[in-house]
Amino acid sequence: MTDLAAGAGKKAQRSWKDMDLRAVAPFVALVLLLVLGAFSSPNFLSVDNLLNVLTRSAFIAIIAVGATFVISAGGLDLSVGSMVAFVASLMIMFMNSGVISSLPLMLIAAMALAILIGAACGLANGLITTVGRIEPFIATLGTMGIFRGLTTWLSQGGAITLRSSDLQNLYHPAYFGAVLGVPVPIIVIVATAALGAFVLYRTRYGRHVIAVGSNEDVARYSGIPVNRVRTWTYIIQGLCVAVAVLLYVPRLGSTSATTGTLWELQAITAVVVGGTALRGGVGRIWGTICGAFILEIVGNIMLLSSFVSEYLIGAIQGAIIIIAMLVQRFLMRRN
Amino acid sequence: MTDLAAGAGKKAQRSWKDMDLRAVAPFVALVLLLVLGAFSSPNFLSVDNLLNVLTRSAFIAIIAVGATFVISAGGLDLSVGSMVAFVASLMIMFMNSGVISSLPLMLIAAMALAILIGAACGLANGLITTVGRIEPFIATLGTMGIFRGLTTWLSQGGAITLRSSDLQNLYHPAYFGAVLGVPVPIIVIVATAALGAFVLYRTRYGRHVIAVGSNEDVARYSGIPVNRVRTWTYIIQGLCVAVAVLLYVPRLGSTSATTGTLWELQAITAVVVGGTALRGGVGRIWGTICGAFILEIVGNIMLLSSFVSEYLIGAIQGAIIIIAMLVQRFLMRRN
Amino acid sequence: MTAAAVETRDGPVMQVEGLSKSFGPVEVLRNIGLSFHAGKVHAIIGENGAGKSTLMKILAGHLAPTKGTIRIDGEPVTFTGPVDAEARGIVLVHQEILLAPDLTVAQNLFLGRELSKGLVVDDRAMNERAEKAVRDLGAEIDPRVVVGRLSIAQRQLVQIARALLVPHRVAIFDEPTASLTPIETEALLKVIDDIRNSGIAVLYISHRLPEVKAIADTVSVLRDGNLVATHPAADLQPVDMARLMVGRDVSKLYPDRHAAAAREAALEVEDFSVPGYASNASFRLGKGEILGFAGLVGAGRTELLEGVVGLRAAHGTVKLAGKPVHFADVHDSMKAGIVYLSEDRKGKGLLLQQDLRVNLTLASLGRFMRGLVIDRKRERAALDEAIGEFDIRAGRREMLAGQLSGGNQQKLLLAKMMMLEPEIVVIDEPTRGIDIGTKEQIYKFIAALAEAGKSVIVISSEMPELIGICDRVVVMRAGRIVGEVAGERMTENEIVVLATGATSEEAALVAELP
Amino acid sequence: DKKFTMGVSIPAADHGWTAGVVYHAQRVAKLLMAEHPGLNVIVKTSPDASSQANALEDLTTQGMNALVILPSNPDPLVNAIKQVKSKNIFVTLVDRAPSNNDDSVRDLYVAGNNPALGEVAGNYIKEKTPNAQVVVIRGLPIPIDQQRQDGFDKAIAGSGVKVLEKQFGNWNRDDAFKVMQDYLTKYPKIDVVWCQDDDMAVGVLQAIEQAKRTDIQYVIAGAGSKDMVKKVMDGDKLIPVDVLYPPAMVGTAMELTAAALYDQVPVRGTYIMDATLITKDNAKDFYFPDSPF
Ligand SMILES: Nc1ncnc2c1ncn2[C@@H]1O[C@H](COP(=O)(O)OP(=O)(O)OP(=O)(O)O)[C@@H](O)[C@H]1O
Ligand SMILES: Nc1ncnc2c1ncn2[C@@H]1O[C@H](COP(=O)(O)OP(=O)(O)OP(=O)(O)O)[C@@H](O)[C@H]1O
Ligand SMILES: [Mg+2]
Ligand SMILES: [Mg+2]
Repeated sequence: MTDLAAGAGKKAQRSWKDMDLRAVAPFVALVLLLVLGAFSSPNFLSVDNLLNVLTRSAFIAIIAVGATFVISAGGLDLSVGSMVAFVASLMIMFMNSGVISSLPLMLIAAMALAILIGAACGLANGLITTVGRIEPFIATLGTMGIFRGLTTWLSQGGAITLRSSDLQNLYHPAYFGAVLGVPVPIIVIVATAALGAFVLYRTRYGRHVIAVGSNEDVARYSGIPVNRVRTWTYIIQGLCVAVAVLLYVPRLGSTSATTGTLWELQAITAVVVGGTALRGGVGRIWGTICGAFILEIVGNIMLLSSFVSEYLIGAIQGAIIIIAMLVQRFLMRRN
Repeated sequence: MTDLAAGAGKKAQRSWKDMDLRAVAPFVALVLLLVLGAFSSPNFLSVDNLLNVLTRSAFIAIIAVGATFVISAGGLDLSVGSMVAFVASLMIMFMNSGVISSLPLMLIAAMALAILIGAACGLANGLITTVGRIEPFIATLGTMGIFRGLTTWLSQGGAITLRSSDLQNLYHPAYFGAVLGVPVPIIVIVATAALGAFVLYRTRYGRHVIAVGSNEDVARYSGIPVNRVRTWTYIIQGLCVAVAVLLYVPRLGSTSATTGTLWELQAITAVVVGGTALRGGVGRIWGTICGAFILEIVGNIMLLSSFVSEYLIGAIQGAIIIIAMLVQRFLMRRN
Repeated sequence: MTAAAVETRDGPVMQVEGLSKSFGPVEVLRNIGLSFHAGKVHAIIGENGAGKSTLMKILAGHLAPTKGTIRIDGEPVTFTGPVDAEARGIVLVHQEILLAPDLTVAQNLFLGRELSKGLVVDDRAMNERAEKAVRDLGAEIDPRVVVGRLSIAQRQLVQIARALLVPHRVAIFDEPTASLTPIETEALLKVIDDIRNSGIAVLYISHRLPEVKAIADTVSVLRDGNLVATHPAADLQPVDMARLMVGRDVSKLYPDRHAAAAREAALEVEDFSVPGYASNASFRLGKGEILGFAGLVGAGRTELLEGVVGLRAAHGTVKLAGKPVHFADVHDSMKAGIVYLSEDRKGKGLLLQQDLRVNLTLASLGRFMRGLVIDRKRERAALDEAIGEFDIRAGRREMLAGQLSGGNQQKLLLAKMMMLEPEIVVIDEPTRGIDIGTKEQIYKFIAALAEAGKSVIVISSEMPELIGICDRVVVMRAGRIVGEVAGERMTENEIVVLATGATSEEAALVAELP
Repeated sequence: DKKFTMGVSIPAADHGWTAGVVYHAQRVAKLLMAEHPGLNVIVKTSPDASSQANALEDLTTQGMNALVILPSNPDPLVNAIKQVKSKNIFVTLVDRAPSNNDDSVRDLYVAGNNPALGEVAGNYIKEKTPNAQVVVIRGLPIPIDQQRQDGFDKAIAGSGVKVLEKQFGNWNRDDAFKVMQDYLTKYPKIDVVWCQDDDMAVGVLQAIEQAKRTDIQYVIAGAGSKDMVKKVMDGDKLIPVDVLYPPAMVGTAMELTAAALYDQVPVRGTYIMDATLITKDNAKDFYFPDSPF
């Protein structure tokens, strides 16, 4: 009996240690990358550059927080990139419509609208995968086509540009502003991630998300409304997309049919590089953020240094993702 | 016991029926689509048009046969589109190099080379996912970047075009020729699918593929070399890509860095629309072929009829994929 | 822990009348009528596939009956699902393990009914209560450990704790002790006794008849979906129960074995270690010998043998018939004539989503090849033969392996591995969850193997079984081989002393358990 | 009036310029059908070379008499175009020429001048700022991009203009934004940005604005989108000029093709449009506020 107890104690310790290693792996990769960057270019470690990189990783990072929910619950969402384009287009068109004359009110209404549309798109994805029982990969591939197609149609293939320059000036600080020297997008990243982490780790809903991703049958027997939990992960994803749009629109003041192409793959890559497994049942919000930074930094290092031909950048990026994953595996196996 | 036995007979029948329903669903969808096409355009049901459509579905259909193997074994390959570009580029560059003066010999050597390179690319994918133990989604996303990047570099951003017009003329019938009125690509589709079906359903290796996709642990405990089986599915995928390239090169005589973009998604969609589940353990080669036809016909109907604004084509395609899957689910649930 | 207020009424808490259940055209339960009373333990016994689990699933709302009525306190009820049944105070501990592997023990215990403070889940409180709930079952499991890391026995305990956590009036245990060793079994029986005494109606399924005898007040016997008898437990001895179940006398469970003289070695393992699980193990298996492996849960028996056959990274010397061999993977050891049957038949033994034929021939496809092609006709013939030889009760040939009852899955797994015609067979928990009739068949089968000159290793947590069929028993504790017993010394007492490291007086107490 | 069918195959509207092409193709299609009651114009868009080859087959199935094609990627489409031409269909090739662009491929070639687009930009930089340090943002790695780059390199060859670096911005504003941000970090002094395309200029301008850098004297883009033309018209300091590469050329090609069908005038050969430099003076001639581009 005492023997058994001792065994259990040891086991628990062991599992804590390798939990740490696994969660820490993306951060180790990030640090290694920072070191590499510092060697490759003198400008890399400048505050300006780092802030730039973090700031522009905002879109992927925020979307990837939503993707962490979807993936932890055993789903997948390939439609986020085109959802960005769709939501942003509608938001700008609403602002261009000028139905509200007070600028601040108009801006607030437009932002609320974006959030609503994002949630609605997420709801659509959620219902198709859960109630329609279509594999998420295919369902969201379909909605990806739909959102992208609608955007192309709305923009007649061209760009949709925020016309009122007053509105643009009013909205401008939402991307370009800073609070105490910290750019707004970075603050939004941290806030979104913190909220996401709170929901995923501390609330009952978050627990259910993990349970559904871990074993759907068990979750169902435990009285968890599996479909509702799944659908909500897609809604959360939609909300995150909307938040990203709220930052995207003030940046360029315009969208086009190509906005957000391939962002879905980047978001998923960020999630996986951050240590969340695609099979579901594990979710690491901070790892995801770290993954998004890693992706952005890889591109930044490649541009700043002049190591590689411009033709080869895609190849190097692919190789680095694979290497990052190998490093992670290696760290995990060492326990 | 007699009671049981009697029941068994009846039940067996039933189960065959619902097996059939599931396998038949994509074919039903195909027929519905043909009817729709016939109504939407008078040209649709012409022999010429149908042959055209089947012929050009060859690339996706052939690649999707490989994807059926990969997916049945529980994997995924996102790199096939860029692999097409990579293999085709190398093949054309080899033919342009003129190292062999006899044209027929040169052609045969180039074809052999393409097959070899395809297999090697597949092997790389297989080893990274199995030995490197990286999730297939991420691993092949990485190699997708690598193949695409290498192609861009090889083509120095431009196109790689088969220069010798004699060689082009010699090779021309491989896509444009016909045997007894049946275009060569259709013959190749059928041959590839038949071979694939034979391997998957009748050989020991095929059984192992399904076992590995159903439950990896069980497969391992049954003495099946799981990693080897998985790796071979990627090699088969590479070979299918190479066969598609053998048809692609005579068709367009040239490739560029954008050749094959998004083909991976089309191939996966064809597989899933054809009734193979993404979680592995089931493989339906003929369903896959049917899925590839469906995808191509949707595009064809949209081009022939003038129902929809060309801006909306993407949206309609997305919607049709979702509807096709819903029809399938509905048929399956009805048993 | 049994928080439900107990109403004391005279009538049964729960009743079923005319209950039938069909899966498609196959009727697996026919016209069952039973009543369950507060403060009593009602045992249900029957052969594998008799329909026990199906009945329990109906009672707990997991399945809907095809015909018949369920009454609670005399009122007819229809459950909308397991959650509904749970709300009415009926909890079920499943035969198979239903836990989310990525969540911790505490998170699993409270899944779907988390304690929270405001918006936030109260992990500390849940961990504390979970720890206590598990300790009440006599186990010591850290509530913060992820369930995926627990052994099957530990998971079983967690599952029991989870069921008992909600207020309940009827508690159903479907083979809770199948994967437990005597120590945990003892603790669990005590818990069940407590539950009974607090006025709960307990339904109890087990294939361990002495256990049933010890704990039950009433025993009902199912055979082929029919209720054949209900008796007070006091009127029945285990032998009687066995007869009722199987429909014939099962007088001698263990086959006769004549101790053979010194045998030539079939397998020698020297200084063998499986990092993290077992170290410096040495043992020797003679030709035609049956060697037992005893130990507590977590002793590392499974891992040691998995290491020997090449399923795990390990180092040390393995000799086959005197010749050193190295198995890089399990395929190598199969080729060399060793097969290993996993204790985890659902997770590692059978493809639950595939049919019986595919499962049967999976490991030995090489024997069914006609050129490049698999000969399905021969496969079907082999299946027919295996169904006959191993007495697999399958409703129809096209059934999926996952639809077989637990015991029949075990027989299918046995059949699958025997297709390889091995020289050495390692069977991990051969009779876990197996009915007594089938047990007898399996023991006979093992004995026949040894008789035919094959060598067998049996890993088991049931000491009577080891003593009954083995020539020698090796005992492991905490990853080490701590001793070996044979002949006269092969007693439960002796084994428990070695397995626990306890004094012989303490051990005697344990060994007296049913 | 004789009955004819004219097929128009163009790339899908995937960025600003191609959107302009779609707009003008549809505009001219309406005009032509109004003008010739017997004429049926079918406009089809395709996202890539392979599906454009499919579109050609489909158009042939529909019995077209003339084809106007703006290939998304010319070389891979040569075989498909030849296939059409072999059926005695009048073929007008627009904008993007394959490596062997002779009358075996097409009857008529109408083009903006890709090399000239680069050349005009290069010449402007050479004259205005002879010792400028230039960063270049290219489009996608396909041949027209290469032609523009070659034209540019030719123009500045031998001058004091120095190219600091070239990277791909994929004709996408977001990517151009990122690339420009990194250029700004990397090079303390940049005089001129050549970004080849108006869409990408949007991102470039934002990156410059955000960095508050004043060393950049101007940005040269190309195509002639309404936003950029407006900036030129308004005298924006950073956008003093734009190089015209009019998506309307597809309309010109369609008109010429219709002429070939109806008027039986021998319309054959090559029509190259100028890569006009849009300046403050002539900007209003190139401003189409209704176009999506
Ligand atoms: N989903 C299902 N579909 C078809 N048949 C089923 C299904 N579930 C169970 N059965 C059949 O019902 C019968 C009763 O199974 P059940 O699991 O109740 O047996 P059991 O008495 O619990 O056996 P064991 O002691 O082996 O656990 C078996 O013949 C089994 O094959
Ligand atoms: N995946 C795992 N990771 C870490 N520890 C594990 C894992 N699986 C099992 N263990 C631990 O390894 C030890 C040995 O496992 P196990 O319980 O299977 O041994 P055993 O002697 O075969 O017991 P039994 O067969 O009676 O269940 C136990 O302490 C168990 O909890
Ligand atoms: Mg059972
Ligand atoms: Mg074990």
